[in-house]
Amino acid sequence: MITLGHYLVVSGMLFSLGLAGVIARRNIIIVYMCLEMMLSAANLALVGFSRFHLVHGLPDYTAQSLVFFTITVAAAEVAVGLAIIVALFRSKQSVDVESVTKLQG
Amino acid sequence: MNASIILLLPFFSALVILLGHRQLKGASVLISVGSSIISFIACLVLLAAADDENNNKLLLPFLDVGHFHANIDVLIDKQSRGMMFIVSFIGMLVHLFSLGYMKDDDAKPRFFGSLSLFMFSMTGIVLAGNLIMMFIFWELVGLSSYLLIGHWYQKASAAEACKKAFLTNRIGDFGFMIGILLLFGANGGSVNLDDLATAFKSGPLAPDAPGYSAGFTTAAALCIFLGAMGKSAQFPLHVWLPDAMEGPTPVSALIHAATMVAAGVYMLVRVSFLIEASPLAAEIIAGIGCFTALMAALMATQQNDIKRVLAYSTLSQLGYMVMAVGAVAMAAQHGHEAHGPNPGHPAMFHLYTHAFFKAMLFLGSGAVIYACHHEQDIWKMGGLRKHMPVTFWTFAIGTLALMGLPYVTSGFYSKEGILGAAYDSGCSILFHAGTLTAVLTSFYMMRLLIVAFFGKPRTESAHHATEVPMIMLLPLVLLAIFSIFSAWDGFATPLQALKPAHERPHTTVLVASILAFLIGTIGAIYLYRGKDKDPVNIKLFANKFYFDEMYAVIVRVCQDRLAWIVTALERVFVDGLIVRLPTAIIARLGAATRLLQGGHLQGYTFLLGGGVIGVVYLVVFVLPRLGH
Amino acid sequence: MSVLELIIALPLLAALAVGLGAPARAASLGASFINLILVLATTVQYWGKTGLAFTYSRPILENPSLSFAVGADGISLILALLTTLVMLAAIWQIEDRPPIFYVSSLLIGGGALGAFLTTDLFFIYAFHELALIPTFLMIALHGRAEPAQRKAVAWKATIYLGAGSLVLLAGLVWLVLEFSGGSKLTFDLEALRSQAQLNPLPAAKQAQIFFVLLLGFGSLVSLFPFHSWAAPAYATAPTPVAMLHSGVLKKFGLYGLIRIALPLLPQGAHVEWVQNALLLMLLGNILVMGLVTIHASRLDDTLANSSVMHMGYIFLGIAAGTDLALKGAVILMFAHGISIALLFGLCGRMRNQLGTLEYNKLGGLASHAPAFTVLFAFGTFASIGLPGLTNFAGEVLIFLGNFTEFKAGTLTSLQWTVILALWGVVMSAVYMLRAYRSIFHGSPATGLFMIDPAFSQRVPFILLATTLLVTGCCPWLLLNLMKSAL
Amino acid sequence: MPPLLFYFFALITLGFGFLVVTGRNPVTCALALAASFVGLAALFLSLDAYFIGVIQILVYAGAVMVLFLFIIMLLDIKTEEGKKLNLPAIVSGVLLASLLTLQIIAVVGSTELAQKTSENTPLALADAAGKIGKAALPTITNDLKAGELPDAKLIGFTLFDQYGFHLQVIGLLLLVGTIGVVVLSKRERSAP
Amino acid sequence: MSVFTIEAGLALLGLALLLVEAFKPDISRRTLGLTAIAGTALALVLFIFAPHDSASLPGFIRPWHQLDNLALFYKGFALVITILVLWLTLECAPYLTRFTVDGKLGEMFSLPLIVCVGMMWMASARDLVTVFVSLELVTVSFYVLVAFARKSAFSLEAGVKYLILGALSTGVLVYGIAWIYGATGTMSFDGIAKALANPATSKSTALFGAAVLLCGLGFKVAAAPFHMWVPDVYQGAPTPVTAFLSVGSKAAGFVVLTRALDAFMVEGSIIGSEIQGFLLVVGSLTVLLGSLPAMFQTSVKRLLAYSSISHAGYLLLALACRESARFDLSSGSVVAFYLATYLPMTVLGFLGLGLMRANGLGEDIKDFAGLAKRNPLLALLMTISFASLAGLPLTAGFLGKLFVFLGLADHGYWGALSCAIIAAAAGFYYYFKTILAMYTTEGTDVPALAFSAPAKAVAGALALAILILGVYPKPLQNVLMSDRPAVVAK
Repeated sequence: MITLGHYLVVSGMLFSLGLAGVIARRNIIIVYMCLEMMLSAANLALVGFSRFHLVHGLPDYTAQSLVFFTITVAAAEVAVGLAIIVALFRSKQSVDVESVTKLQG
Repeated sequence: MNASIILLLPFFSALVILLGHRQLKGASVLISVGSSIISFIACLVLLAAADDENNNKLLLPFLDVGHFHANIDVLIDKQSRGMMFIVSFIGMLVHLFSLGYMKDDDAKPRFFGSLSLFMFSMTGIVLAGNLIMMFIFWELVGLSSYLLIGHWYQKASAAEACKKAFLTNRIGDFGFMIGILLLFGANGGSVNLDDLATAFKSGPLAPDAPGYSAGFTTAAALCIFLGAMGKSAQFPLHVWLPDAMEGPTPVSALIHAATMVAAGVYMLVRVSFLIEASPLAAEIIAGIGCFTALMAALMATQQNDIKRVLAYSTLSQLGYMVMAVGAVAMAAQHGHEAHGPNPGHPAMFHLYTHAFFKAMLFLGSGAVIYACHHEQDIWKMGGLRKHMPVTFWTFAIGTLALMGLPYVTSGFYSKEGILGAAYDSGCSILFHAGTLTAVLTSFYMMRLLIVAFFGKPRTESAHHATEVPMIMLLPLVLLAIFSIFSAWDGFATPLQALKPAHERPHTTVLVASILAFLIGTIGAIYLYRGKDKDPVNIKLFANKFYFDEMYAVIVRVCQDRLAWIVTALERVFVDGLIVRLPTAIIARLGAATRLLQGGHLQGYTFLLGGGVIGVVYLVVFVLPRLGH
Repeated sequence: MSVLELIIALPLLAALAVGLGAPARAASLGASFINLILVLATTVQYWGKTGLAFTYSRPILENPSLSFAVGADGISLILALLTTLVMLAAIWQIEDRPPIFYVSSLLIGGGALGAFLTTDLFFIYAFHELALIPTFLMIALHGRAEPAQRKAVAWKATIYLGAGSLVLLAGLVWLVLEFSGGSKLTFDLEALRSQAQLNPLPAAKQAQIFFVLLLGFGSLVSLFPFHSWAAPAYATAPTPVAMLHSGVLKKFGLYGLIRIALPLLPQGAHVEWVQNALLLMLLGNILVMGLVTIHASRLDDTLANSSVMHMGYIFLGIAAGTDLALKGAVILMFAHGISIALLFGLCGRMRNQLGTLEYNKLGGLASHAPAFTVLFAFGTFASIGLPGLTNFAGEVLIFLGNFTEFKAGTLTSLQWTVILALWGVVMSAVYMLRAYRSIFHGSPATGLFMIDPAFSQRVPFILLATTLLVTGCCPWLLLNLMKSAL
Repeated sequence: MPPLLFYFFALITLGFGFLVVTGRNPVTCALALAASFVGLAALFLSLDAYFIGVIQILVYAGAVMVLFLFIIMLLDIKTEEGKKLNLPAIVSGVLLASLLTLQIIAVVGSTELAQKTSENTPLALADAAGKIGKAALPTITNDLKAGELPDAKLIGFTLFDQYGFHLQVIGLLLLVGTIGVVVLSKRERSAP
Repeated sequence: MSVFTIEAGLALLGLALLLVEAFKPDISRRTLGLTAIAGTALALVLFIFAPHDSASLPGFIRPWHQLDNLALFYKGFALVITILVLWLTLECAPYLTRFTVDGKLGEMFSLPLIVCVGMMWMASARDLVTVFVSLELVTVSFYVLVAFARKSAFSLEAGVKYLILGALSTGVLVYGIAWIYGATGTMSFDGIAKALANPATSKSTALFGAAVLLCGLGFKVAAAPFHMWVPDVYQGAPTPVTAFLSVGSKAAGFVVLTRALDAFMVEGSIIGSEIQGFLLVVGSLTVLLGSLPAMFQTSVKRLLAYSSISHAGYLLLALACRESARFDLSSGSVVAFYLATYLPMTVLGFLGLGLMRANGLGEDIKDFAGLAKRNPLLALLMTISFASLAGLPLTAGFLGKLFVFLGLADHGYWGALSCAIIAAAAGFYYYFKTILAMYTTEGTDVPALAFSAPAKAVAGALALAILILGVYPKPLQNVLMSDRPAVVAK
């Protein structure tokens, strides 16, 4: 039987996978994709919890509203983020994380 | 009232002169001499008013904390009266003598100012009614001695000598202070001489008191004695006194012969109750005095500097006095109670006779030196008898007094008193060594007299020597009179009180004294008559048993090397452990934490992710188990 | 409004005025002179009284209760007197220096006054810190060494004193927490004190707190082994700063121990492990630093190290904790402050005129500068502990105070320490006389020439020397201010 | 949802996710991400969150992915990572990911919450119709009475009934985002 | 006029300015800037006189908005810092424009208004959804602001780093929210508190959610080990933005953190002690990781960044000390007090940096050499600022630290206290290093440095505030204590 636990584990694995990508990848765009994966993993957890937290016998739609906001915010973040990445590419001709290491110490 | 004049007049004189001598110019000399004369007169008045009853009174407040009082209070009794007379009388004479002797010195005001300071401090010691006050003035005489020895500070030897004198005395004071503290503690907070005497007789420090400890009494006595050792230049703290002769001769006469160096003896007599309470301490004191007397006498036989001969002689005589203190205490322990109420003390007796003739000898030597244009080597003098007749005769009288010309001079009586005490002490070594010292004394003094005053002038300066002015002769003559008569009954009554009760001297003692005088005199005449250079040459004596060299090594090895080592250790350990090590650790830590901030995004994301995992591990898996 | 507030504010306001461009010398001298008069007048008013007087309190925070509270007893007045005297002298002796010298002197003085005259732990602590900052800055900026070296010295002092202050703060916080009583935290010393009397802590706990305070206050006072900042700092510091810090500000730590630690933790100092630790440390001050001082080859080193060494005696008084010893400690604080300020002031003049303080290059200065020599002699003999100058009275009271509880035949560790410490008196004579001998005695060294300062420049030193003489001959003047038992 | 389907979509989600993390070519990654999101959307559907599932596909797999692809094409990013793999970074990434997964599994395993299934917590649509009663729109209650979950309506109702303020904030945020994009991608005016 | 109306009005003003800037490109930045400042100032005035009770809020917002003391204090705080930042932007404009692509600063005046509104909403949030959306509003705006001067490689790099790490933290935050929601079934702080006080709630789930959520918030307040972005971003961002980040954004983070902790550590909470342990550990780590590397910095701006990390650590430690009966300033108001004192000193520091930058100087310590000679007033003001940051007595900074120490000691958290003391000692070192540099005179013959009268006035006022708060904190305490409601859900 598929329990909430299954969903949570899938969500956790997806989250971890995203984290691994964020740490391991050098292409900022791909890093950004991995970040989106992490957000989605969080969404999965939220939806999972909302389905099994019944309010009046229905899924808890406050949580689903948050998912809605998260998706929107993520979209806006992607837009701004990609703009910054484009600006970076214009100035460095690269989207490698190693191109931004001047500030340190 | 009188006591305060005697005490404070020189103080203000010193203060005014030392602080304002540039404005005062010549007047400073007058102030100083004037104050010394007035003090002497006041002292005579004090002596006249003989109220021994009301003797311990407060002069000035100093320290008053709760139950504890350490004030300037004076104890006027027989001993302080006599001592006061000596101090103010000789002090006055030395002031007068200095008027002539220091006539051409640029720094005359400083000299007289310091002299006044000395008079103040010495008066303080004499009058002191408690040990703290005595310590205060004890130190202050040290200061004035320092200033006066270093009067010609441009000379390296004088500069070193004054420093040496002060430091050596400091070592003595170290012990003195410990002694005072011990007595203070044991006597429940009072260091009044009266209280202490009572305490030792019937109070908490008496042998039958509960908790009495013989070791403690001995320790206290020896600590106090250490103070006397410094001031009275007893072995092994004697090294400063010969060097102190770097000071002007009147100073040597007053401070380093007659009064200050005798202060140690005076103080020991003041606390004789303490010494009598401890047999061991009495023996040690007598032993050290005896050793000093003999050793210094041996050294004196081979000195060529007129002042140094006198200086070693002073050392030797001081040793005598100290030995007397010890011997009397030993005798008292053996049941030889002195007779009569409040009897005199042989040490005090010798102290005052010695003060007169030794001051006289120093002043005489000062006159000689003055006449010979600051020549001090006796082998470069000779034949002065004819050029300076008055000086010669007074000097001769002084010499004979010191040698102890039987039945005539005061020195004979006092020395006999000491030998008697040594004889009574039950320790024959003391007596034998004392007699030997007496022989040596006669020997070296005669040697000095012969070489300096007899024969032919051996140098130009001796040839051209002329008699010194009147102002310098007057003190010599006065002191010469005292040198002869001061031990005679009926002369200068306040002093007579210091004499031990008159007792038929033991025949042995009498014979020994006379024989010692004769042997020494004859030996010296035999050896030195008509000689142009020293026929005897004993390196060990001439070089003062190599004490100075030994001390130099000790200072260099023990103190300077130790200081060097400790400084190095301090740098390495304290600086290293307390400063450098923590600094280095923090710096390393800081540098390490900086490495976290490498500027690489991947590193940051790793840390962030790791942080999350770490926090989760901590919060979810560790903290709940700790059972907060 | 209390006169004490005026006394505290005056130097700070003068510093502000000078900072904003007022004529530096006139303003500073004027302020410090008026301050001296004020403190003297206050002292005269206090004469014969006991306990805390001239109190006034302005709350600045409800809970924890903080207030700007002033108040003075004999101890604080004696230290205030010390501060104003040294401040006046330090400011007076400044010659041809930029205004920052005046500003920093005023700030150090004002800070010290604040620390001595306030009765709220918060402000006691705060004013001390206020006074420390100009010290560091002046050492780093106007110290007498190469820039790199003086900065290093300033850093050392900063780190030490900063760390010490933090430890101290921890100790004070601990006190506040322990003694505030149930309802609310207070920093008011009197309130804490009454609470400490009502509900004393167990001795073991007192010992712990006392030890923390000892470390904190101690490192401000260069207690061995936390002393190694002091000697270089004093040797490097500009003259007025050296005078004020070694003379006045350093006394803060001792003041704190006497005013704060001992009354609140009466048994703390006597618990065996604390006492033994303290005795060991102060013997380190006296014996180790005595030897180190003997080894010094420059006047500034000698003075700086000696100033560290002499702290040992004051700690000895605190360790004894008896009435006699504590009063002696207070007198010695006063005496040491005046005498070391005098010596540092003269040392500064010498450095200015001669350019060197190496003993083997100096000699015979007494011939040309007799007045200077006399003044220096005052300082020298005061620090040797000669009777007639104030230091003696303090030292002897401390020594005696250690022997008030005495059983014949057995010496306690305290008393053994006194005996060892007495050897330090000998050592201090050794190094001070050695210094005096090399500088003033002997034949004048070639090429080094120095004449007496003009009379107007002698005044500050005469002021200090006179103080030493007057209070040295009449120490009861100071003792009368401390009539009640400590 | 039958377990088989669940595992299938979970596999799709995670498998394509893995491809995103490991893929060399950014375009591959972007497409894999889209595929992964489709799988995720299916999981949403299996949780009765139809609206969210649809949004997921529309917004993510549609708009966002297109945006990514555009940018990748625009910047003409090749498979630049190629040979210079950062081994420590990969190792640590894998390490952290596995640790985190283990932790999550442990947490999931320790709580009864995770035992809920659609069997033991079934939706009670008819009940709900009565309970939310007047508070909701009639269409919603009607749907509920008919045994259908009016998912979109319910979300819409929640959003506009309760989260009006938040919607406005999100609107503001989107505006700021838009402006940000304009500001950040403005080209420097070339020198005349 | 309700508080919310003012906020909405301010947001509208921000939008209006954006539009004006977009459609009327030749409008002078002075006009724009002054309008923004005037608008914010007006908002501040209105805010002060607006009714301060929840009942005055419009109905639709009332469930999401609270107007307790903390919120009110923080709203005022946000308005003040916004005014200061706007003004600082104007002062720094001459050199900032060199790094923008079109030589203009339009959005630099409008975005701060929106950020300000976002922060004010954060302060009032009663539930995690509101927190999330307003936080994201602020964050996204900051993405733009940090990278604004993108012709400067530093600014752009800072933007990229902030973007990636910020997005990562958002992911963590949402994941945390999900789990907290899962454990408690609600997103409102009150509900969470109620659920956590109920022993039936699954402890491990709640712990996991709280931990992850706090990690996300920790990122915003620069708690170690989530602080790595701070030095790089602060250093790279334009100085006014840095000031905004270090004061405004951090303070907003702390307000949210306070609210979250009020819920997590509510009386009888099943996870209270664990969260406290977390705060102590993270706080200690933060003070150390802030102070120790700071000792080696050569750039003053970066140094201030580290210092701000260290200050965050003290704040976290303050949060760890819950209410003590003997100590009126409970952790919440200590945090507010600390923030209030932190504002003038940090802004003054950045203001000095900005002014030096405007005069063509760098931000390195060596650029500070001889400042006292070039401009004694500026040197004095900077000294006051650094002294206060170092926590010297008689300055505002000391009191804040003292309260933290008091709290830690009162609870017997000796380990954390030692860390705090070590950090404070290290702080002495690096602040003094800078102060010392200002007064050195060697090798500095740079001409005098001038700055405008308003700059003097503002800087002087800030310095005065530091000093006055340092010796007379009572008024501030009164403000913070006046009608603080009982602790949430007690």
